[in-house]
Amino acid sequence: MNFYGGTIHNGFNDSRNSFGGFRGVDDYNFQPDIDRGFITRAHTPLTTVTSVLALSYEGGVVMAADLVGSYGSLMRFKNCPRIMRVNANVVIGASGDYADFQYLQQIIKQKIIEEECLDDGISIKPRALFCWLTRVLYQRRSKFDPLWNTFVIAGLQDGQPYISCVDKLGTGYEDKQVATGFGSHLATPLFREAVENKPLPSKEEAIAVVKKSLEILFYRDARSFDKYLLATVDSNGAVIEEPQLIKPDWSLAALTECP
Amino acid sequence: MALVLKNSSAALNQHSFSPYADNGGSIVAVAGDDYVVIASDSRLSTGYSIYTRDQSKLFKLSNDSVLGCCGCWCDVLSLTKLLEARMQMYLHEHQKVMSTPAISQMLSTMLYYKRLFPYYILNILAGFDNDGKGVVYSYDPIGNLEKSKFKAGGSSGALLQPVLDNQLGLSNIKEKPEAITLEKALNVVKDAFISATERDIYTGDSIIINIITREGIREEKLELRKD
Amino acid sequence: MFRNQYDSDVTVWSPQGRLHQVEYAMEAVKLGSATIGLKNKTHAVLIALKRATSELSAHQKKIIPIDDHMGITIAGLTADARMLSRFMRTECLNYKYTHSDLLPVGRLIANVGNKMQVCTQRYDRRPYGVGLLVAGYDDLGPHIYQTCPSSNYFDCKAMAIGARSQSARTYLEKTLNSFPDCSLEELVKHGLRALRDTLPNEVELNTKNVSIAFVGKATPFKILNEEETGTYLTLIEGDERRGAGPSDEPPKDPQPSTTEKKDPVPVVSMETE
Amino acid sequence: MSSIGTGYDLSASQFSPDGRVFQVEYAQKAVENSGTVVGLRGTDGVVLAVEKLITSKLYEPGTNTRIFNVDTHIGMAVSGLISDARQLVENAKTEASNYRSQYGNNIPLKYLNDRVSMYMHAYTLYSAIRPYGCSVLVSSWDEVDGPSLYMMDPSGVSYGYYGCAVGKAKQAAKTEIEKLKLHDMKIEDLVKEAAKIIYLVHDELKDKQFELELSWIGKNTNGLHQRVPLKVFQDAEKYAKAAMEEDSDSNSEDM
Amino acid sequence: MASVMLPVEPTPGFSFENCRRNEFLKAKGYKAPVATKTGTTIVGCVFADGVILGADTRATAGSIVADKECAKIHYMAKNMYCCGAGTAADTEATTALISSQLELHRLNTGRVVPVVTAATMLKQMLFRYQGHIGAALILGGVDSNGSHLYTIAPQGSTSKNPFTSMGSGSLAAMSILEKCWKPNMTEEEAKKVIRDAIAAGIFNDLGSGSNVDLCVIRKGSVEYVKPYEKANVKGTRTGNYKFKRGTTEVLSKKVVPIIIEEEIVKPISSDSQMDTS
Amino acid sequence: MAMMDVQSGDSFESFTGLDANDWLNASVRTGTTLMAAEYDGGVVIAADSRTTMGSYVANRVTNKLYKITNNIYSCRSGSAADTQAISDIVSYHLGFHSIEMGEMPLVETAANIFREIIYNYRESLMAGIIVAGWDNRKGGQVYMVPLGGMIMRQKVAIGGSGSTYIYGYIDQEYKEGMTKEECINFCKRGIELAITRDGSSGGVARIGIINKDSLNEKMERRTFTGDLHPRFYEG
Repeated sequence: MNFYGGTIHNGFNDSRNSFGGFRGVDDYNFQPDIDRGFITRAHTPLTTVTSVLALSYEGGVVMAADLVGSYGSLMRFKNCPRIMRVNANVVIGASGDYADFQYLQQIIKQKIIEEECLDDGISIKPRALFCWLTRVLYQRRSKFDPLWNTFVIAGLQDGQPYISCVDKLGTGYEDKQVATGFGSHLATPLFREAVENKPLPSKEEAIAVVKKSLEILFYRDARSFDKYLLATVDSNGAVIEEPQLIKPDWSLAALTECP
Repeated sequence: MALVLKNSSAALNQHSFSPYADNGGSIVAVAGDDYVVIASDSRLSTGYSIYTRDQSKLFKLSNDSVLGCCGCWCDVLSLTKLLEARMQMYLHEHQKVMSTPAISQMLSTMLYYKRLFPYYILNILAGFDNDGKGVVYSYDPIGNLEKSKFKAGGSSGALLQPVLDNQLGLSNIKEKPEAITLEKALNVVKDAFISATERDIYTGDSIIINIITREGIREEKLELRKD
Repeated sequence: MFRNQYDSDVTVWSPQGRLHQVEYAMEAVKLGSATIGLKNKTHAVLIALKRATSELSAHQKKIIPIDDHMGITIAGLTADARMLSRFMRTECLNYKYTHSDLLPVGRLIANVGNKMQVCTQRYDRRPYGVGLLVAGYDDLGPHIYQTCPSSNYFDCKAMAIGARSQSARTYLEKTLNSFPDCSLEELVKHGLRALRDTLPNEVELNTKNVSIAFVGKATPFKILNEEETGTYLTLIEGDERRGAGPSDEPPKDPQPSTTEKKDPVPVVSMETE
Repeated sequence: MSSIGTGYDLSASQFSPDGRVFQVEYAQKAVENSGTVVGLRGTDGVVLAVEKLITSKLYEPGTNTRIFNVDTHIGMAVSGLISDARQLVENAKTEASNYRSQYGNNIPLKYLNDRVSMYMHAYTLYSAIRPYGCSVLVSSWDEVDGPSLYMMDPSGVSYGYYGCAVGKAKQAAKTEIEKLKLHDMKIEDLVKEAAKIIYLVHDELKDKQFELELSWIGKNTNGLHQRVPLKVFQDAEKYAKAAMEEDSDSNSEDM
Repeated sequence: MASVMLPVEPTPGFSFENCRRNEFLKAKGYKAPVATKTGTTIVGCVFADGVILGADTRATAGSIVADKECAKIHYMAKNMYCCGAGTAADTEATTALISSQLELHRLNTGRVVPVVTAATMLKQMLFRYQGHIGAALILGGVDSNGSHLYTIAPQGSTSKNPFTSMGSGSLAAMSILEKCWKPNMTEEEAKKVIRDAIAAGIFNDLGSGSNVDLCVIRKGSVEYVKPYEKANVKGTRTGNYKFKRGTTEVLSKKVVPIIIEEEIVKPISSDSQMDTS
Repeated sequence: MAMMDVQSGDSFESFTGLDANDWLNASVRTGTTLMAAEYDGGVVIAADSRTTMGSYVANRVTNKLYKITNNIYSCRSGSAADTQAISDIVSYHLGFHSIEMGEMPLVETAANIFREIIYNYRESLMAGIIVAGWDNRKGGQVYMVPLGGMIMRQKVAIGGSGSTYIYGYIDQEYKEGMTKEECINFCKRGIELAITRDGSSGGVARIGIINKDSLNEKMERRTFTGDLHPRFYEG
């Protein structure tokens, strides 16, 4: 069911668009309904970025992602920020194809500028951005031309910590913690230990768990890097800190017998 | 009704893109004369990992109709959103909420609309039929509708259904009680899920049960094994 | 005196810089029966006078629900209103589908305004001959919006449009400052009194010809049934009626008349400010 | 207005014998019926001020605002038919958005001005559509080119300005503007002067109530177009009212 | 007289007679059956006075739990145990085979078998079959020159580390090991780390589940605790599912007598006994 | 070695390395950066310490400098199983051979046994090995035995997937007749540079020094742990 009339680019950042098969609306400003000329075929990811981590804490959320863009096994680009500050209470992180992330980042930026221009005191909430993103990704998936990313949305929804995750098919879910890519294997056990059937950790505890997970990912994920971005969203707004370094412990090397 | 899906993680490896994924989960619905019960497990998984332990697969469509969906979760989200929109349009058009039979027919056509690019979903709709009796409608992914008194489906559908057939369908049992009480239905649903959790790795964490009566919808939760 | 030449097409400016076709379209709003919108801190209320074309026919539907958080009353060509309400319903559904959130009222009104404006600038379309009062509730609180055939729209504290609505507006202007702290019941009573002021002498408010609806923080948009309407009507039984203006003298549209030295004060002026 | 009623002024696609397109002039007349809008460009920014006439006490204070943000770095103040103007704002927003998606940076004001004025001009060529009944001021500021202010009117013609005024008391406002040495005035002073002009030219008798709207963009807002903060707004209003008293006692100049 | 009924005694080791047929079928496009990959979480870590191995107890066939209480820690020798992940049959057979060879080796050398010997024998066997034997092993033991922990991958590569994990739950376990492991831990501390690592696998990996098995190997003593912790308990079911006699209706009855047709008696003479010396 | 290191045979999978589940059915690879360089009096060998299964690091403190005899070591890259098996076999042969000859094993001999095995089984093996050592006949020697099974003596040899990134570095920095310390720093810096660019290499830089003293004592080793790695350009 082709939900958005017109090309994806100007299709969905224009809420006046027609709805599914119900052409109930006459578009009052002419909208070129050009489909993109070239055939849309699933492209394979090239420059890829690895896990995104997000964990809730008392009164807010923390998100972390390293800064490397891998070109296969080559750590080609070492300054690929992939946590984006959407507004005062939403940040969004991405793993997967970095080009697709940049493409969508532009569109989200434009969506936010339009809101700021309206200056009506309403800015998008995390759950709305999450729902919008599931629709965008599902539509691209249905055209067999997916945005090859997994996005993590973190922020405050009506004052409560909010974390959700969408993959390239549009499979979306909300939870108290999320870790994508290798993080889903290596970080999730530590995250679940921190939040499952117990009250939310404090901000310091949550950041400690995230930093320990980043360290373990640095040891065990061959596409990870020891410089990362950390973002927090709580009562003093959405803050993306300056890049920080992981402090690894290689004492293990001496313990391995080398004949 | 086993979801025939090629092993998506293998497909991903060769980086050919597959639009489908199997996110696991199971649904059971039991209808009595004046009640209908529908339950789903709350585990959303992909491959060997658990996305979340706390995802209800029940969607409250109206005060007397609840839809249970599992399978390819991105399709589930899209179908249920579309369904909710269509129901609101019906309300605006006809000034009344859709009855369960009406929803069941609309859902069937919506599924068949995508016959050539199906929603990979196991749908079970629970509600009340036109003469006020509990009813369960179950579907295959392309909209083939079947009306029954009880139905199980999803990743452990094959494990659950025989228990329902025996305990509720009373197959091969000589003296049959005249009706299944709500008590009995709830027990069978819970026990069936406990057994299914033992043997199906995609079922577990907890069950969410909606008990629908004329007074409205009551929700119960039961913890299951987390492994 | 030059009106006849310049009042046939909507694409024709008059020498005084006015669009007569649009001004005439504004007249259509007055043909509709009166309707009132007002709000306090937590709720927005719509009250409408329903007219029956004849004794035999049922009363027309004045209040149309748009979504859980919004509804409208109409004054003027009901068919035009149906088209606009359908557009508003679809927009709200679109937004709910893509954002699983309720469309902020102000944004929808802006879209409706822009959609209506196109018809005031093109030869092949005529303006929408209907005025809407939109009651809605969103993160910014309750709202009452008024839209006009000129495709201008206003964010109001309270408003009344339709036949003889000027007397209602006078009532509202007097009691305006007390509205924010009124209870919902108080608010509805104010609305009913304002509506009653618009009635010609021989007509009385009753459960048949009055329709009440409200929306608020935790209350989805709801149109009261006859019985509920009845209870509110009995509440204002006692108050004496403030005399309504001469029954058939159509009061000025809320927009100011632009005094034109040469031209006699036109019956209707286009709000151009 | 020699050819009123001669039938040559019924559509924008008609010339009158003396070579004028009256529909455009009538449209410009519509602009004069609405509240005064003033734009002042100084050394380090641009101020837009609007005399927004209040026609009924029933309206919320913010209703019918006449100052819009076209993009983060471009402001637009409109006079004339506000519903026409909103259409132009929408068009300008789309232009700015498309520019950024293609070229990746902010649309330069002079380019936006060209695009929108051409768009307005297109409506003055055909009989099936009518010219826009509004004049529009656009303001911007950036590191390299500094402040810029343009005004477009229904004919689609547009010029850059240091100071300009449109609407009801256009002429009175212009005489006030010419008194100012705009070349070396800072944005903080411009705000006060703009408020003063609006208060000065406002005609107490005809349009009883009005609401002043002020916006600015400049070095101090680092290139972001914003409503003037409350404190600055109140100071400007105090300054304007004070200037009004002096003016009324001295009573030297006529209105 | 070998009647056609008697099975021919199969030659020891793998039978390769079907290889040519399999290749032929594969050429025809017939897809060979895939040995179902079973999930598992196995871990091992060295501590002050020995090695501790841990494993979960779930064996899966596809998405169905085949065995809820299976033992994945195999006896190799008195001073050595080996956890197996991958195809259950392969781990079972491989560890049993090498265990028997280690016993022969112990008898031949008369000394405690070094752990590295077992590792070498395992790796050379797996290398020979180029990974077709799907056994991923963690070998832990204590011998005369200390405690050792080896990881052996199906292709035959080995690595020797102070802690390690294998199986589909290995990443979940590894995150706990990387977080909590310290050199020279006491036995109690090490047991807790192993228990937490296996639990991480059990709860986060769908391929692993049920209980935590644990095996502590010290110099000269072994403590194999099965189960060390029942991490999961089956939900108690409220209904009772015993059917009283007569629940199933007997629809019809038919009795068929057994007819004896012929009886043959064959005496066994006593003189044909085995030659004894 | 011109061709892209084919060690990432399942190139597509590790090429994108995106899919977090690829480790489930990946074989164990030593992604690896190897270096060996002659200096005045012996040879220095160096390697990183990362073994991967797909893009999962199976072992972050691997020892890739594999002892063949006291004075000869092999640096392994490619399939972990293949290189371990081959090195064990060569070690067995050389042990046997040196007893027969009654003298210390020659580096050249070891290199040729490697070549023999890798060349004859080239279809079913994936091993890129650098053989380095010291003997009293030719002193410090480095032999390169890449995948195809060719053999080449070199003054400085690099191998593994990380080597592609340090060709420029060694071409510029290698000087003949370096002192022991100079050669150690040369190799250490090479490994560190490769680690920061190659995802399949990481962990610590393990260094080995083989010279005439290695005959009777254990080979001198140094380990440069990750946290001391300098930070290079990270644009």
